[in-house]
Amino acid sequence: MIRISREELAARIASDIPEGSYVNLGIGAPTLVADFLPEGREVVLHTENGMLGMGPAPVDGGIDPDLINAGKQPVTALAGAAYFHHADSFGMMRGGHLDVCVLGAFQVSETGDLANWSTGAEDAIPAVGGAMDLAIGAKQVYVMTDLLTRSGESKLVARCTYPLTGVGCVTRIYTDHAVFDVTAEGLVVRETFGATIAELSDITGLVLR
Amino acid sequence: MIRISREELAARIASDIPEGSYVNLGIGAPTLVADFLPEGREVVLHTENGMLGMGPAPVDGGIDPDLINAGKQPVTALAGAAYFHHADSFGMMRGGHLDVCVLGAFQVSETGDLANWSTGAEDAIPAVGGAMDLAIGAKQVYVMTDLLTRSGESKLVARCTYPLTGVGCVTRIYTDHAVFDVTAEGLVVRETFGATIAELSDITGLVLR
Amino acid sequence: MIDKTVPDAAAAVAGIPDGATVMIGGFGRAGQPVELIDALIAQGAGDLTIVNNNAGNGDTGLAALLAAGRVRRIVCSFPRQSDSWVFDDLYRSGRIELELVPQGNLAERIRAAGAGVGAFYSPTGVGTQLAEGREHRVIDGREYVLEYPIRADYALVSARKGDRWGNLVYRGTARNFGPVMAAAATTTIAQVDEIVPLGALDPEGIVTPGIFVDRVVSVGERAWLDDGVFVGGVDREGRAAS
Amino acid sequence: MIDKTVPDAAAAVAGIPDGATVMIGGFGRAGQPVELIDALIAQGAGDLTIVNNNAGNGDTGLAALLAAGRVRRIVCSFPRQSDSWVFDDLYRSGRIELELVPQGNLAERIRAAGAGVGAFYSPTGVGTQLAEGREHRVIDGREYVLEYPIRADYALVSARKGDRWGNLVYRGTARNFGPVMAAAATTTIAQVDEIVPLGALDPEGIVTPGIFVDRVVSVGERAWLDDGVFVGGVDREGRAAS
Repeated sequence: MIRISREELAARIASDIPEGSYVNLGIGAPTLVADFLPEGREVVLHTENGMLGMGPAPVDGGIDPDLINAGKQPVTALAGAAYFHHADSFGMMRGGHLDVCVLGAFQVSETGDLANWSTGAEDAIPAVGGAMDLAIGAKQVYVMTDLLTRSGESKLVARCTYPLTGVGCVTRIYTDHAVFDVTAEGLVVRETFGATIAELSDITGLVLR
Repeated sequence: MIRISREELAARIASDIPEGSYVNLGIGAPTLVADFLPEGREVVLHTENGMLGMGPAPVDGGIDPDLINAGKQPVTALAGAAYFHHADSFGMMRGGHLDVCVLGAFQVSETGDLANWSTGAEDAIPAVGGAMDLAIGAKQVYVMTDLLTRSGESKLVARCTYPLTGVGCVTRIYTDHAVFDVTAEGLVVRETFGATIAELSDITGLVLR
Repeated sequence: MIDKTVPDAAAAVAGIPDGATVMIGGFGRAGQPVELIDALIAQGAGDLTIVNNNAGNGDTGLAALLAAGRVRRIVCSFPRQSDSWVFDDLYRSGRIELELVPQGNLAERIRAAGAGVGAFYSPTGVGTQLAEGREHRVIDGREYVLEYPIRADYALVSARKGDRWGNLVYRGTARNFGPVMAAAATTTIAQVDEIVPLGALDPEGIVTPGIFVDRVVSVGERAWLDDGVFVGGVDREGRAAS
Repeated sequence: MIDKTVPDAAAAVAGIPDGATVMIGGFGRAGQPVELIDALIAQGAGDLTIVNNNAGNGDTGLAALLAAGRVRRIVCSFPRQSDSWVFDDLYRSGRIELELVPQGNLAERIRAAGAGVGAFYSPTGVGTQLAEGREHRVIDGREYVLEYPIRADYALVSARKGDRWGNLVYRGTARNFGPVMAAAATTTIAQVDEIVPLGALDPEGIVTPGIFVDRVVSVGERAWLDDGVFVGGVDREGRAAS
């Protein structure tokens, strides 16, 4: 089946984010979305560690250790940026002020449950960070993920088997094969990059529309 | 019986406030205390409407309508002052960060209940402001009041008949006749300005020590 | 390009419907968005629920909105002042409803709305009339009362400067309720003395980030900011509303 | 005269006893009060409970405190990072206790402690392992979990500048947990790059008012503030701990 690259997927997500949106991009692949926001479209990026108006990574020599993103990578501040403390930052999330967040996932259920913080492995060291706050806080919670795991299992599932991050919180799932909307009537294929709905149903084992 | 003036009482209270204290002075007579803080003793005044480091009233021509105290009187800001919003300001109170507040009173009970926001009169328009927050918030809640009402009734009572502002919150009562500490064993006369304990017991109708 | 600025106060308050809940910033007159309130009066919306610390001073601003008969209900901590005659008359004649809230609970309930807190336990008001009928709980040996968020459809706030993203800085004690109200309303409208270019506000000093603001209108510099001439807030003699 | 400044980091951390609960500011290395932590290691207090967003990076700062065996228990949101090998080893060998808290609940619980809120209902974590055993409540049709304040005996924070009253300003995203932790501890100790004269900080821009701060120590300017040379925070290649 046709798959699109991670960069193509990031561009696809970026193109769906309207001008003027307040957006949080999760650690990892979602961070890529920032690189593909259309030229001239103003979108305000939020980072959980206390900034709105986050800019791109600094050019050589401009690294400022007091200016990092949620992944602890060096970033810059745009004109119009504002800093605030952690309680205010998470108040923005919890209070529903972010328009969009984009998160990675281990699993997403057909009812929008998200599992992205723990595989539940016995020896794993748990770490949750801001994932649970983002999952329940943004108006639109987009997941960006490969549809299948490396071993070929669907990350879209009837019911998550991994520990949950949030219940019924995901609104849309962007995968390398297709984009799915979570609706009251189940998963709806919003767009496919080549695969048919039947093929997608087959590899996910889910009823899709 | 010997009574001291309101100004003398303000000076008495001021002399009891240690250097470095964070202090909120309530609307009305308590505001006078600021005028009697000993020269050179640094005390940081808090005003509920969002400032620490409040200074005295401005001299002629210096009135700034953006710079007022809780009584909506014009004030100034000292070097070291800081502004903050209302939730932060009342967080300071509720969180127990103020060392002292000085409040007026209609009644104080021998167990430290305070009534200072409403006489419960049928036709009165109620208004509470920050009184309830101050009453429960400061480490030391001092009341500054005449011992007797204009009609000669004691404001120190066994049990408040006016609507309460706070329960068991007052730690000390400064009156024109004497100063009382509220203790687990009842009211203790800390200092008298002339009256004997027997005389004070007589006019208050309370057991005093 | 994001541009939240609007040309005038009339455009700023456009669309506020009858029956709306409107938070209005200010403590007395300090920080009261008088120009927005005047525009709201001209706009005509009525049957409003207003959330403010007070209930109007003198005959201008919030008092004028009340006098115009547009307010059904007011949520505040301190309506009774020496210059609250407009409210006093409405209240005594039963033409306005009042929900009296201790000031700190008012501020924290507004903050809770903006921060997505479902409810919180406050020690303020326990044992008083104002906590009657509310749920109580003892936590670590101390009694608290359960307080719920106060949300609004609109917030009208006054700030010193703003930019096209809606970032705001305030001035002195005029900051008061502006920041928490801006975050607690579906639509937040800010009047500022001056709109400055994006990037002109120090990112360390922005008090209300633009995420909380929908419309910004400049109402012009207040003369006293420069020359000390008094306009609004307290009266010319410096006598205060108590 | 109020003077909260102390001469050096050793004086700043004096008196912290064994068994204390100590909040430490910072998000990763940004805002981590490394000099105060080093002084705490030298001071010798052990059996500590630490509250921090993470659980140490590399071998310095908080990681060094952990490596020195001084920490019995850590409360944090994100211990596992690419450079958290000190914690990882302690945790896997059962030599440290972990309380994992979603980051926003961590921040808000710390804020609640400072603001005198007895407890609050958060929507974060509902339906997850991290809310198991906690009290739940449906408010306005949404489910919340009851969260209690996190208090501390001491808070160690890092700020950009401070004055003798303890007023603090931060820098960039190094602000993070400093302001809420400063308000949540019985004794708050701040390291700053620079102590400035009283009145030198803009009163509109002070982020932590001195009421929340007990001791201030200058640790000197960090070189990179002026010349862009990297010290701490992220590694020299700009690769991040994920």
